[in-house]
Amino acid sequence: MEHGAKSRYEIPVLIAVVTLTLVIYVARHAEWFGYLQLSAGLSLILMLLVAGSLIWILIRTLDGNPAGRRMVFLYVAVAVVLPLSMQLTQKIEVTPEVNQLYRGLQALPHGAKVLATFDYDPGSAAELQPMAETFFKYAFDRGFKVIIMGLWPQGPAQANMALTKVLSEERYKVKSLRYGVDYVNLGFQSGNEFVIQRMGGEFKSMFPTDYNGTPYDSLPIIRNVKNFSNIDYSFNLSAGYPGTKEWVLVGVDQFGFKMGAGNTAVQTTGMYPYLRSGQLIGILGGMSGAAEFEEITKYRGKGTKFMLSQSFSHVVVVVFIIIGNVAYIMFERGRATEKKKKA
Amino acid sequence: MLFRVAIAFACLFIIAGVAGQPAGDTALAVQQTIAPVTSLIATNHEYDNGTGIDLIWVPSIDDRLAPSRVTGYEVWRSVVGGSGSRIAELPAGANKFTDEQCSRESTYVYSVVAISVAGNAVSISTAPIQPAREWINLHRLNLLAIAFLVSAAVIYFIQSARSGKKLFVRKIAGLDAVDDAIGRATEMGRPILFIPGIQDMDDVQTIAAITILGRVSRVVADYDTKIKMPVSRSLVMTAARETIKASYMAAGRPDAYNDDMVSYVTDEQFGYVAAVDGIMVREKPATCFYLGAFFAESLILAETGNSVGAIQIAGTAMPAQIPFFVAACDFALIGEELFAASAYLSNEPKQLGSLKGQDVGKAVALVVIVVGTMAATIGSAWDVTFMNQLWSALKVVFQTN
Amino acid sequence: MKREVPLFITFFVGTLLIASVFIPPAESWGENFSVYFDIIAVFAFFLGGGNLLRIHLQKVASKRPDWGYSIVTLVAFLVMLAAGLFKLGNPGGISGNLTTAQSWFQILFQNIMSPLGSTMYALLAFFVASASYRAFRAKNRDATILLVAAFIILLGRTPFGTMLTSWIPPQYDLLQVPNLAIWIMSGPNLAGQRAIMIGIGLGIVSMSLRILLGIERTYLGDDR
Amino acid sequence: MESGLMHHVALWLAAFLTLGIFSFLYRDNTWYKVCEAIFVGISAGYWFVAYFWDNLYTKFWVGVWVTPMADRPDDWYVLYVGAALGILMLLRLVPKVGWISRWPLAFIVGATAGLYLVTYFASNVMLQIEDTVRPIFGAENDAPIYEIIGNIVVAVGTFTGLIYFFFSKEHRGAFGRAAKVGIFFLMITFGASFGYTVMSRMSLLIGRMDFLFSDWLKLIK
Repeated sequence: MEHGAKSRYEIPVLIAVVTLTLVIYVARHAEWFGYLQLSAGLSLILMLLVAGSLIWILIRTLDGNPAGRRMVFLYVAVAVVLPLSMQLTQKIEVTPEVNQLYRGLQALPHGAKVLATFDYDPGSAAELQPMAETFFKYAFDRGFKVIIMGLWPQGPAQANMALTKVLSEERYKVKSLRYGVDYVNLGFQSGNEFVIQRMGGEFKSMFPTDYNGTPYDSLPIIRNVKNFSNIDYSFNLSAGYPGTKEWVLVGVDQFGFKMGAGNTAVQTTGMYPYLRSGQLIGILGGMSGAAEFEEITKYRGKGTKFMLSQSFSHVVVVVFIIIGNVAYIMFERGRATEKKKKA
Repeated sequence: MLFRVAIAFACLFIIAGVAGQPAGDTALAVQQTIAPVTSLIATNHEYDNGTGIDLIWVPSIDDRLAPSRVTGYEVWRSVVGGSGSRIAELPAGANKFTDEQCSRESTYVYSVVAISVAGNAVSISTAPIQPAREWINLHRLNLLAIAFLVSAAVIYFIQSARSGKKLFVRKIAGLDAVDDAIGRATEMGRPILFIPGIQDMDDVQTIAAITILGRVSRVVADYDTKIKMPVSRSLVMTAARETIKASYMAAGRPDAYNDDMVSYVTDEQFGYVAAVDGIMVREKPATCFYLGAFFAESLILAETGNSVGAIQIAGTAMPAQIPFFVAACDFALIGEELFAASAYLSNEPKQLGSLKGQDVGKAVALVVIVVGTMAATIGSAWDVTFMNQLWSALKVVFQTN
Repeated sequence: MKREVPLFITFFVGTLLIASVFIPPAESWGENFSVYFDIIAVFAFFLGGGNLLRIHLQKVASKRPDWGYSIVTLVAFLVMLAAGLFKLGNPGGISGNLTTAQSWFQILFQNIMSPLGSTMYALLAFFVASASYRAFRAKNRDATILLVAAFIILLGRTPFGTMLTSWIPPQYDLLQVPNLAIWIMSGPNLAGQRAIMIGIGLGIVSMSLRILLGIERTYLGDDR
Repeated sequence: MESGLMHHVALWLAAFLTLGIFSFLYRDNTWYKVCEAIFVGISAGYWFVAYFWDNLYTKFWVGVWVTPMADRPDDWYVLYVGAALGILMLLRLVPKVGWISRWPLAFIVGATAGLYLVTYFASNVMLQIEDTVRPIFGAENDAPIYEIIGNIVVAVGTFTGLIYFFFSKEHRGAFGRAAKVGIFFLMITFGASFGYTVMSRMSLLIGRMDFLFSDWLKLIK
């Protein structure tokens, strides 16, 4: 029975979806219409509508018609997608750990050499990419020399994506920043924490060439960089192992450079001990960390924009937990009275 | 002559002028050289394979004055009868270094150079030193002793159970449900899905999962239920096949065993999950076991399993994933229970004895926590010497490295 | 022979590695083991990959349901193997770096494997919500506690939560949701984590001993 | 690669695959099955290639053949042991001597058990116990009250949590009550993890949606 339904609708639906998106795609790329932007008023109305429909679901649940899985899925999608085009702003409070990280960056002089290490892959890009972009913007505006590397194979590619994006902005185009002079990407090296260990002796031993195969010594920015002692600050973005923990235990503890980090939310909780002991200068935790970093540096970007979706989705999850529990209590109560009748 | 005097005067004026300004330090720095580090001592790095030498020194006097005029230190090493080389650069304020790249056959001499803008100062070299190797790491003696104690307790209870002593083991909820869950699958004529985590055989959780598989597949073979086991590691596939095959042999039905019960999918975490999800919605297993090392996929599996109406029994020692199994599965083994499961399921006295043995370890932990916390609190709040001694003794005993 | 040799190997290797922790000259043995393991794992992959090929070829040959998808899997597998093993399109040729951006291997990774992986990962957001709705019930005291803790953390980490309790005066600031969240993380959460960790450590000791002593041997296909 | 047509093709491919996986949320369907098949094939190939070059080539081949004798570590020949065990593993394919493949398996299991026994005992048991032993309040008595409560909570929580895990004693009487308190703490731990994970997971979805609506369709700025 289900099989028949599948074969009848699947293909037409697929074709319809593809055609519709093709039209939108072409139209948007030809700029037949502008970006979808919901004004503050419209956003509020939409939010009220969503809230109203949630109340309706609650009422239906009370009547004994709990929502199905797909309904929950739909709400999650709506809670995430709608805010992306909303023109609402919410007040973002900067937490002490983000503030500390910013202070650390602020204290650096013009032309400071900063080691940016990228230890994540596309899977965690949502949380860490906004941090990377803000970091590059800030670094280039302050005239830092940025040295990029990665302990994850995909890390340097993520760095390049963020770089391409930042450098295509008009503000940085006019600076005519040069590869090899203002920034360099050393690429990936396998060996996890042992790479950090050996970099303590000489960077060149781990990175004889940069990401593009250019010999280390022919790049002006790093010609005089022998090891960590020539680095003024290190910024690590990490999504797991190897990551911030290894950089702290092997790098900071042994070679004594200053380090700040950005982590995925799941990972952040494990980093607080290092923060308290001063081994880490500061930390950006997950999407909210990215938003706070944008807030304090005044480069409002994706982190801030995403934060609205983040808040929304949390509220939706909370509301569904409440609805689920209301239903549960009602159901239980119903059953209890039933029992009484039987007895 | 007059010209030279004029220049000298001009220089004096300039120096005096610059020195009088707040930025005078730099001008002075150009003039004065810095003091070298003192008391440089090299000692053998203890308890290693003869590869390390520890250096300690008192930083240059100019480093201890604020603002420090030392910008950093260089450590130089020369092999006796060979040339010297710089082996490390350290930031200002450093006072120790461990050289871990030594060879047992060579004798070394070290010196430390203090670096400043004005110039460098070389310390007096150390006496020649040859690293030595030790055969026993005495720093880990406490670890050895306590691990031995706990192991001895485990072995003791295994032996005493072997000799017929009766042992009590409390019920473990998830495990009591195993037989029923398999029975249910048999009645419904649907398969059982067994997921041994996504780590390889070099993870002890995977090994625990495979040992539980041994017990589960024994019941499966007896009931003649279908079992399906997609795995994400080739070695796990090999081990799981051996295990299931043995269970079928033991049940006296070797002909019913088939290699296709276990299949390799892909090493990729989410590729594997995508495939397992597919298998779940298509084959609608009646019972799912998720035992082993799980990461983010735990919830995807548990929710999909739930949507097809399977009874789910899960267990992992990954602290971050336990909550999802607790919330989304019918039964969840928490941490230690995963490792106890195969012993519990086997119902053999000697296996159960090992569980009692590990309880001895817990008892020790409990006692140390109570005594230690009390000693530490009393000791530091009222400054009782004996309590402080007890506290620090416990700290030393339980320190590891 | 078939039974005793593996048991002996297990006991011997395990004891050796335990001892190596306490003997400085043997400290690198653990590291050596990981190298062996990596090499064995490659050989084992010939079995796993072979199994993958066999299953899907069989499916195609016998035209079992959904055999078309098996063709897709086979093609994808072989294309990726060819691209990676021969380093097709790699400017450095066969000695080039595997992760070079222009190589086919990397292009396939970036444009196919990576979006698939990220999306599969993102499905979690939906499942997390449906699990919250379905399973997060205040069934009993235990479940209620779990629920309350989750609530506080969920609210405490967003601007919304900050807003919600910012009216609480500073002398009681611990009761503000974000601070409460931090307190839970460093207090009760730490205690729970610790109890779990100590238990796991002891469980591993006991299980390892059962394995080394040959009491637990089901993994060897020896069920007696 | 970034130029014109290739860029559009890559975008569409990624979008097609993304939506295919999402379609599973509605139900299992052809689109999802195609994506799943591609994913399994590509990723199995990916990992084999990665293992091949990183492990077999870099670790074994280079170590045994390419590296000049002078640069090798003293015990370079142990690499042959690894390869020998690997070949024994392959003997599974020969039915008559297939049982030999248990030897490398026994080797791996034994080594893992040995390694984990000590390392986990040190890091999970000893270190955690050591860290739990600390004063609840000090001489100065200037610690804020919630910090003292926090210290008590950590000590009591660890204690009762461990009691919950006791296997050889029935959870009855005072012991049973302590175990109940232990479960409370475990539940708070689980709740906290759950909350944090929800946060991270939502971010992932936001990232994918951003790809679909800004990078691909360019509907949102």
